[in-house]
Amino acid sequence: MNNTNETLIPKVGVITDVRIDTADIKTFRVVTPDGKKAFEHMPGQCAMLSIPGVGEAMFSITSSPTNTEYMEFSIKKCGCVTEWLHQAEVGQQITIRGPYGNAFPVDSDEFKGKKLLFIAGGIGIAPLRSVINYCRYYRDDYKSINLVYGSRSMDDLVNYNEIINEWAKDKEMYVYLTVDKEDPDWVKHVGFVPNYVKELKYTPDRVAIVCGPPIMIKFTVAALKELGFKDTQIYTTMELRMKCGVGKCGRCNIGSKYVCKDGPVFRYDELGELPDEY
Amino acid sequence: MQKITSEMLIEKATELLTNGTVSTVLGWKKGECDYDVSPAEFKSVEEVKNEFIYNDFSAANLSKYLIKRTEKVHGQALVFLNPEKKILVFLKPCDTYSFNQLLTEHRLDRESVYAVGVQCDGMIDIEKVKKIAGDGILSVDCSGEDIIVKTLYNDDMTIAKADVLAERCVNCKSKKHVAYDELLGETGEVIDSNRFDEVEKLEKMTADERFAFWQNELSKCIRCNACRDACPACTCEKCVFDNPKSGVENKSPANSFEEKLFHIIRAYHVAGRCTDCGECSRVCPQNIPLHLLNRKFIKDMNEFYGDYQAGAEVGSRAPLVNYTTSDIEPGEVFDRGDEDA
Amino acid sequence: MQMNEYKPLIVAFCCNWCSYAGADLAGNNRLNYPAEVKIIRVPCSCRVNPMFILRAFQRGADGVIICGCHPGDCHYTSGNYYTRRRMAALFSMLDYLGIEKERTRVEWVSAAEGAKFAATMNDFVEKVAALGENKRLEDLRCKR
Amino acid sequence: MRKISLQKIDLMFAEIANNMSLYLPVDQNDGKAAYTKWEEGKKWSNALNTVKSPKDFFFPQTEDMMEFKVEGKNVEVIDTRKVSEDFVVFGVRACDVKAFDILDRVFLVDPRDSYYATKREHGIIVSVACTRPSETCFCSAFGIDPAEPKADVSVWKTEDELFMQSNTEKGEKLLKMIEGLTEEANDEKVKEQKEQISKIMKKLPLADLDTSKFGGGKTDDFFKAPEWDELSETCLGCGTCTFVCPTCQCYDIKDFNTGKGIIRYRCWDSCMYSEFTRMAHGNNRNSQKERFRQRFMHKLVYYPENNDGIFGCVGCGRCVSRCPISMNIVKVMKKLGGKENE
Repeated sequence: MNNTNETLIPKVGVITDVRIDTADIKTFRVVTPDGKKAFEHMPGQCAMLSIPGVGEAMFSITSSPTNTEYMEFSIKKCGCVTEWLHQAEVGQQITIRGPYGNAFPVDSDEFKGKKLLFIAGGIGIAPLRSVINYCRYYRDDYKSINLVYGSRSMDDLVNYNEIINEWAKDKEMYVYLTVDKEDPDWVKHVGFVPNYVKELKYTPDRVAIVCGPPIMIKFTVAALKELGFKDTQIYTTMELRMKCGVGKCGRCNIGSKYVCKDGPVFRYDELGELPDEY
Repeated sequence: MQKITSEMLIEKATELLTNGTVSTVLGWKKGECDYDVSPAEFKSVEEVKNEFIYNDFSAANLSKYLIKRTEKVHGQALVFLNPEKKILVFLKPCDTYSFNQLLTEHRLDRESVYAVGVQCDGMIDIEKVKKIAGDGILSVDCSGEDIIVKTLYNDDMTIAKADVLAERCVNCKSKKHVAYDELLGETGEVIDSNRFDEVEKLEKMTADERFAFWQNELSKCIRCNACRDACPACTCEKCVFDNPKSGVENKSPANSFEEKLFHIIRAYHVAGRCTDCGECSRVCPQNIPLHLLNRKFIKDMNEFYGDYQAGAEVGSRAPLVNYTTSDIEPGEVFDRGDEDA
Repeated sequence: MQMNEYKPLIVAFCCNWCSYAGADLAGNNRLNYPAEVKIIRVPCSCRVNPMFILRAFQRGADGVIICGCHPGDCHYTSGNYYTRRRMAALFSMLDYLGIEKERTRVEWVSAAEGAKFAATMNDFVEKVAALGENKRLEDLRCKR
Repeated sequence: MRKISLQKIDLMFAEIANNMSLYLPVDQNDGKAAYTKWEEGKKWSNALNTVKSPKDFFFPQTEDMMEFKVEGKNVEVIDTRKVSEDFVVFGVRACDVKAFDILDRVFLVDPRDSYYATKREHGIIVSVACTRPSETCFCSAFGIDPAEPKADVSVWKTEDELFMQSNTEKGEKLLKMIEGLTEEANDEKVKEQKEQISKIMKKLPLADLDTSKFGGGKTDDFFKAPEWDELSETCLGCGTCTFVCPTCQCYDIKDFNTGKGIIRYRCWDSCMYSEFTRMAHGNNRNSQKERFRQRFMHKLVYYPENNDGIFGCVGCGRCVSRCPISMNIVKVMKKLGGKENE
């Protein structure tokens, strides 16, 4: 029956590079055994990675679709699958299937021609990196890009080199970093992301894309609203437990919407219509 | 013997709620029809008056719900939630054994419970009623000696209660309440029941016959976990079958090995602690005679280590957490009775 | 041997203090016992959870034997007394489910009883071999 | 319409079984019916319905999906899927037939689930009208007519005869197969039976169950209702209701290490289980109340919202008769729906 497609049957992927970002976050580069990208995706979409015998889990694709060579996943160590991945070496084969879910509306008028404000906390930068690099690639389609990124400490900032050496040097791209606690080696801003957003006094003439721990999202959205942002200007991306990735296994729903199929990207007004169960 | 009615329990619950002895009542609630009775918590006199019921279908063992009132915080010592809020619980004789067993295992705070023992004349198995009266049951009147059943398709039918008693009640081991603060109706005696007859019958079969019997029964299992979840002795904070790190976490009876593994281990985990309340068999949607597994353990331990009834006394030491220097050797357990070679 | 090539797979849980040393002694004395016996060392025979035994059968064992110190000689004073009760209950239950009783056994083997260890294993393997493959507690997925 | 004398029914079963596997409800030793493969001597049960629903045929409780070979750092994926053979499920009730439609709307929408699809394509369903619906039945509340079961072949059983009507090509094929045993019939007796059934349906105690309060877009009406506390208070969190339910379709995907390779299989899962939604860093449905609510909200609100107003319940009554604590969708609907009337 190999002629019928089955999305639940994955492809083999090879880890070709492991980059240590922080003490508990690594970024994995994955290609197919013949060295190609496993599939094409749009920024914000996810993929199911699995280690046979250990388990399968959904991860957002960190690399931009404009990267034609490989896909990257920034993964924080927190459960069975991620712990196993963190032990993996270059050359290790895993399985991969996808892409799943919707994407940020990067090619629609919701984003195009707009000023973009990315706000991330901790590992929340992972899905946003895909969007940011996509927008940097098609730079002329968008107006200014701002990034407010915070984490617990300077050692917990993910993807620091790319942020400092590439993004911060871009024209009309402004990067604001912050950490929760003071550190003698840290000369930039100290404080929580939501407060920093307020301090930066962003005018609501932009689109905000927020991702991070649930509590950070909650307070950041409140801060944005204080600044005059409307629900329709705020986007976020969600994560819940998933097994199938295609809206059939029945567990990642928030009300009638499945995060794997109708999400993971939600505009805040869409989310507001859903019950508070995430 | 006086017949216990809903009214008597309602009156008692009302009294204790009104005078402030308790703030909640654990009892049974009316449903869509006579046999549709759910365990429930009642928080007001009004609720009790409108919805409380005690009849021959008030089968659920309410001790199970007292466990919810304790919690292990991060594997630390047991914390009793809301100890100041006393709860009234109605217990049938077999439920009182479970109650005691939970006290033995420190899963209950005795002080926060007001236990009222209720006389029990045996519970009815609606499946047995359906077997006799047929489908489409409209009402089951069990207020008299015999029960009167009205159905959609047949004339009213009078059935002797003995014919439709639940299996566990046919083989009732005790009408005695072993724990209570107060009693409604009478308490009875420990009964010299025939509850091990079925086990003995199986023991007398050949190994092949026994294997065929259990293979057939256990293959019906749909692994819904109702037997585990209803069991008042299953009180683990995290069941081994729910724990991904146990290596046996599983939700499906993938094959006959998994079925046996689950049922052996389930019964084994409560061996020596099982009071034989019969909830596992009652709740099984596939009618697997699970009590025959539990009773085998009870019977064996009685024979190996002397009679022991879990829950008969608070603080008694279960056979599997005890020993003597002259215990039977595992190899000797087979050589009893007239077994096959 | 006239029997076919069938060789049973035996899992032996041996307590660290007595039976494992007994197995060692058997080896040192060059006493023969079948290579199909796979020894798993446990700190005490009471470490053996009933689940271990069932899992051994699932994974393809044809017989499971537990060896510990003689009653009264437990390194931890009373561990093997508990083993004795637990296994009595479990073996009786397995028998009740129709599993051949010859497939499970408990033996007390001290560190000095190398000969007993070898003899026990020889006897156990022979008994299990006579029964043939474990069919009643098998997991077909593991036999493919 | 064709008919056959009930005396010849075993001949008919034999004829079908000659050509393909035939499954039908057969009484077990505990008196309950279960779908069983027909062979000489098996008798079609008179029971109203089976304890387990026939969803098992298309969406088995456990099903191997693929295998992996792992060697060192290398992984190989082995597609073990097979095309299903033709088979017949005989004696399915109208409620369960409708349940297949509900499952189809999950498994056959893009991306199609090929495991389910192949079995669905090759399964021929013969449904039978219910002459004696029970007190636990409430299919009519969901617009199902037990006298008019619409599967590949519809069947009506009278005292001494079986009337058959094909509704699809697959059904036509099946009737052709047994044409030699059946004869042409008019539908007079069937009409008579339909009338009788409709009279009985009106007398059922749950016949007046009102669904009008529920449906898509009603999340806000019910999600925060205080009644959920009371309804879920004594729920044991077992999976009985989900596993006997003909429409519950949630599943889990798990790996089993055989020692020689990995089998990835899927199995039924239940939203009532505490680890259903548990992730490494938390659980968004932590209490039994939330899990309980999810099950009923899914059937009564979320499913209709995504599926043109069709409810995710068919009123078969299995949960009503099987729940260990007698809590069920009927009580939930009456409690929540009733409150709206005030």
